[in-house]
Amino acid sequence: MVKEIERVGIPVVHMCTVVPISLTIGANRIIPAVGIPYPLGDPTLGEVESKKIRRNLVERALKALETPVSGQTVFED
Amino acid sequence: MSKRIVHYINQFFGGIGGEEKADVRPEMREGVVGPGASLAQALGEDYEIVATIICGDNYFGENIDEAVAEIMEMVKKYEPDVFVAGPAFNAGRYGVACGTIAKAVAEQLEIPVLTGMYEENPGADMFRKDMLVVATPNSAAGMRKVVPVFTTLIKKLANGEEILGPAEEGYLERGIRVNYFAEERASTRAIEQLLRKVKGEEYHTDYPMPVFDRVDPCGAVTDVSKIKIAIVTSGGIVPQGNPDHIESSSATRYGIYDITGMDTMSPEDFMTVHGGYDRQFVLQDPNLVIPLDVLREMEKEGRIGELANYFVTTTGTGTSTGNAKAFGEEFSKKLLADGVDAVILTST
Amino acid sequence: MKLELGKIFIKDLQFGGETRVDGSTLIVCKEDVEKLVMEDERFLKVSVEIAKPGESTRITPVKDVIEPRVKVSGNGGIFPGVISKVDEVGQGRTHALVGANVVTVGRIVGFQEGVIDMSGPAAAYCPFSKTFNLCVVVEPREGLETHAYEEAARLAGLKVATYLGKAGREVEPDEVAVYETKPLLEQVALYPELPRIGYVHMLQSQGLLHDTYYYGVDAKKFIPTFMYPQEIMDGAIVSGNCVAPCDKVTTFHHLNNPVIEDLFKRHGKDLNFIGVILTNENVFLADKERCSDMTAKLAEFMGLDGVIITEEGYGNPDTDLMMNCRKITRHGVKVALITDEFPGKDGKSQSLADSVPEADLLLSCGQGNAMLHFPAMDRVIGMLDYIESQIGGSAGCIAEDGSFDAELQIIIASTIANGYNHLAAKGY
Amino acid sequence: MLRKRENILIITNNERVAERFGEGFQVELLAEYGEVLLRTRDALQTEYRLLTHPMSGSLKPNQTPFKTIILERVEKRGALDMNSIELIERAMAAYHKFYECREIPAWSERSREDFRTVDLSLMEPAIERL
Repeated sequence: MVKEIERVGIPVVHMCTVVPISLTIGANRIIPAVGIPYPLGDPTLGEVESKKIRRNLVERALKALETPVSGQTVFED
Repeated sequence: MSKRIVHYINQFFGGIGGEEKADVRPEMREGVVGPGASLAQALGEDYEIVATIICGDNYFGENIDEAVAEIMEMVKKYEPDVFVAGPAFNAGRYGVACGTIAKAVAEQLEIPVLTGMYEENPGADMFRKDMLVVATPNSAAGMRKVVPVFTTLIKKLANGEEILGPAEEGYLERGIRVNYFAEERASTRAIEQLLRKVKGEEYHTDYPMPVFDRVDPCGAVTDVSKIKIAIVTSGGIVPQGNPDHIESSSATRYGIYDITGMDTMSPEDFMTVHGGYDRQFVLQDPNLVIPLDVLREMEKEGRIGELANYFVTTTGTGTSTGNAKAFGEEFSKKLLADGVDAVILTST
Repeated sequence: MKLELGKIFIKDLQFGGETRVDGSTLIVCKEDVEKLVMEDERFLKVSVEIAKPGESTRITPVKDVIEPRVKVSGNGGIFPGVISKVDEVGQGRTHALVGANVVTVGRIVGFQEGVIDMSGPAAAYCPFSKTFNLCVVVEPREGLETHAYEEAARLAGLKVATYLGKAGREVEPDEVAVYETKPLLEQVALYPELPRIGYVHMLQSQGLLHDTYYYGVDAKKFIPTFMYPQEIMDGAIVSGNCVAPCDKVTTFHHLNNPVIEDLFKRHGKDLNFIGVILTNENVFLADKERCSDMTAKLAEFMGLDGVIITEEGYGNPDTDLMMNCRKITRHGVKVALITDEFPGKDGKSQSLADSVPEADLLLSCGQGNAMLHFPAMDRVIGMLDYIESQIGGSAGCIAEDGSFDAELQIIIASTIANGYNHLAAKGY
Repeated sequence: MLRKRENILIITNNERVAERFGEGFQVELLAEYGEVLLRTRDALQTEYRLLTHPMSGSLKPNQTPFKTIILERVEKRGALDMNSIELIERAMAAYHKFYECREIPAWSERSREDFRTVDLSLMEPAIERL
């Protein structure tokens, strides 16, 4: 799906846990997420902490959207 | 008695009209219409195109269930020996319609079916595993070239004869692994091919590994505080009750769901159907997949310009690349039309 | 290392008073064979039967197939470390009774052993449908532990094959093939202009019914090593496994490894066959990483330009196959893989349990999920009691007359993944 | 590599594996082959990695009723082992593919015991080295 969205000219940031899969499906801006059963947050740390993590991840995603890339790029912390 | 064929074509090939007529409902005409004429001529007198069904591509695409049901009734009446759809060449919606209706006919009426498409038609990847899809050039100018391919296959299907490989018959490989006895044993062939590889010559593998195409990255967004962002997910988040019956794996559908006025993804409203992970955490807090809570905050703070008032969702696990591609192509148009500037795609 | 392999072509098999080769007929003293097997007290009973090509005969459940060979001159004896004492083999002269085989038959565990049909549609898929088979049907004493019984059956076949092989010692072979491999530096210097090719031979090594032995050593206990190809022709490797019948590498297939044979056919002509790297297929992922690192290191160290890799079994070994492929490729050596396929009922699923992009040259040995009808046969050697539960069979698949429908998987060595057969699969 | 025993998790539906190693290790005994794969997948997605291949044994998933998989807890939480995740996904795909060919037959108790023996024999050398 990511390729089709980018083909019409809309940039995509892919937030995902399994980065190699993201690479094979052709995402160009990739944010590694926390874990498979909870990609954006960590409920085992409590709701407040979990949301903080999520906010931080989304912040990074927005920054990735603002960053020019020339090919597949994984934005580590 | 001659063998009976029912032919499916779209409004354009049916002579009704172009894009402006793409919403016409299915209609049936006795005998041959449009491209059927060249098929009928090549097939000769032992074969007869008894009826032609014409349907607008948009009507089909927007009313799949009704369209399939209506067309199925028409096909049934004629008890054909073979059902032929298209060829659709490079027309995407037409290709998907041909594949969808042919698949339904094959499954429900157990009649052999045949269609044709250009390899890059999105319908090709969606349906090549399910039926014979003749490989066609990318425009109707190539019709003459594919007529003999169609007629040979129609005859074989009508008579239950053996279908040979894709290279011999001219269809798109279905990905079915079929045994045969090779002239040389595998060890001999391996040495031959390895020596070619070592010398830098062209070599042939018996089993191609999946290949992935790439798309050049889009340019960066200059300022996220001025743009409209939409959320797309493959994490299987759906409204409680899963109204559109999105599958827990190998999805054939996607959904678009409204989030107007919501500040957070409430577990009372949303659930996940994704079959690829332990669902307990996301069932308690769907924001873990759709970060609506923080995006709303950011919207209010002015960190982002605007959040689209819906999210797009499907299940990623086991979903064929053909389906994923077709979903993407379809909803991307909506995103574009709604003025979405960037997408956050989340996966588990 | 230089081995002369004298091939005595056997075109008939008969019972008689004394075991000997008479022209192209192998005459076997049945009593001697029975006595030899019953020396092992773990057996309750043995019966010895002959199966010939074209007969309406079905052999099942089959454990192993072994070609009789004898060491005529040179160091050591056949099956070193197992039947003969541990000693390096591969030098001198060896005679083989080509066209005759020992087939061990009997229930080891209730599922893994396969079928050989001597005629009919299944015969086209099995190399042993075309050979003269001395079938040794064994039955264990009550309560014999599975590991012990597996070992007893394995040894019985090897012993009988060794005994038969001796009949060829004094016989003038119909054909003599000479195989020579020099020590690495000399071998490389011999054909400096030809591409240097090696063979990475993966041995099944996971546990009971999944083991292979090299000079008597359980393959899971060694680390990858270099082997002269001649060693294998004297029985340095014996099979102790019945993974799935179709991709079982029998001891016959080790003695007659097709990759080694075919590499020698072009040795000195358009390639320089340097030697064999032996490796294994273990359960532990860390072992897989370690052993594939080492095969890659050896391939580089030997200065190879290309290697052929073969595996045994489906699933877990596919991971070893792919790791070997990836790492060897990354060491700058070109790779060709040989394997069989299991694409599921409709033939449309992924054929392998693992894949890497480096695996861009793979030769197919056919797919094992294809269905085949097995007509009733006049005679059954062994028993049909287990057909439904044998791999490739299914509940209710067998009719009263003994005919059944099953996947190709049930036929011994039908899709063997070392490239021995002509069966292949292609995309439709 | 030094492994801590308390970090090892054995997921199995083979009673004999549980009997044999239940004392020294944490063992989860489940009923079905498919459950072993599913439980393993969930464990890998949180805090474990694979030590043994999920398709160990080369018996296809519709050919043996028993499966044992050994995992190890990763020290750093959330550090997913991608290799493990890929392997378990492939194993589950293969499981479904072969089940379509034929379901697992109703084996006699004698055959089931054989399968337990083979599964145990695959794991013994592995576990003894832990």
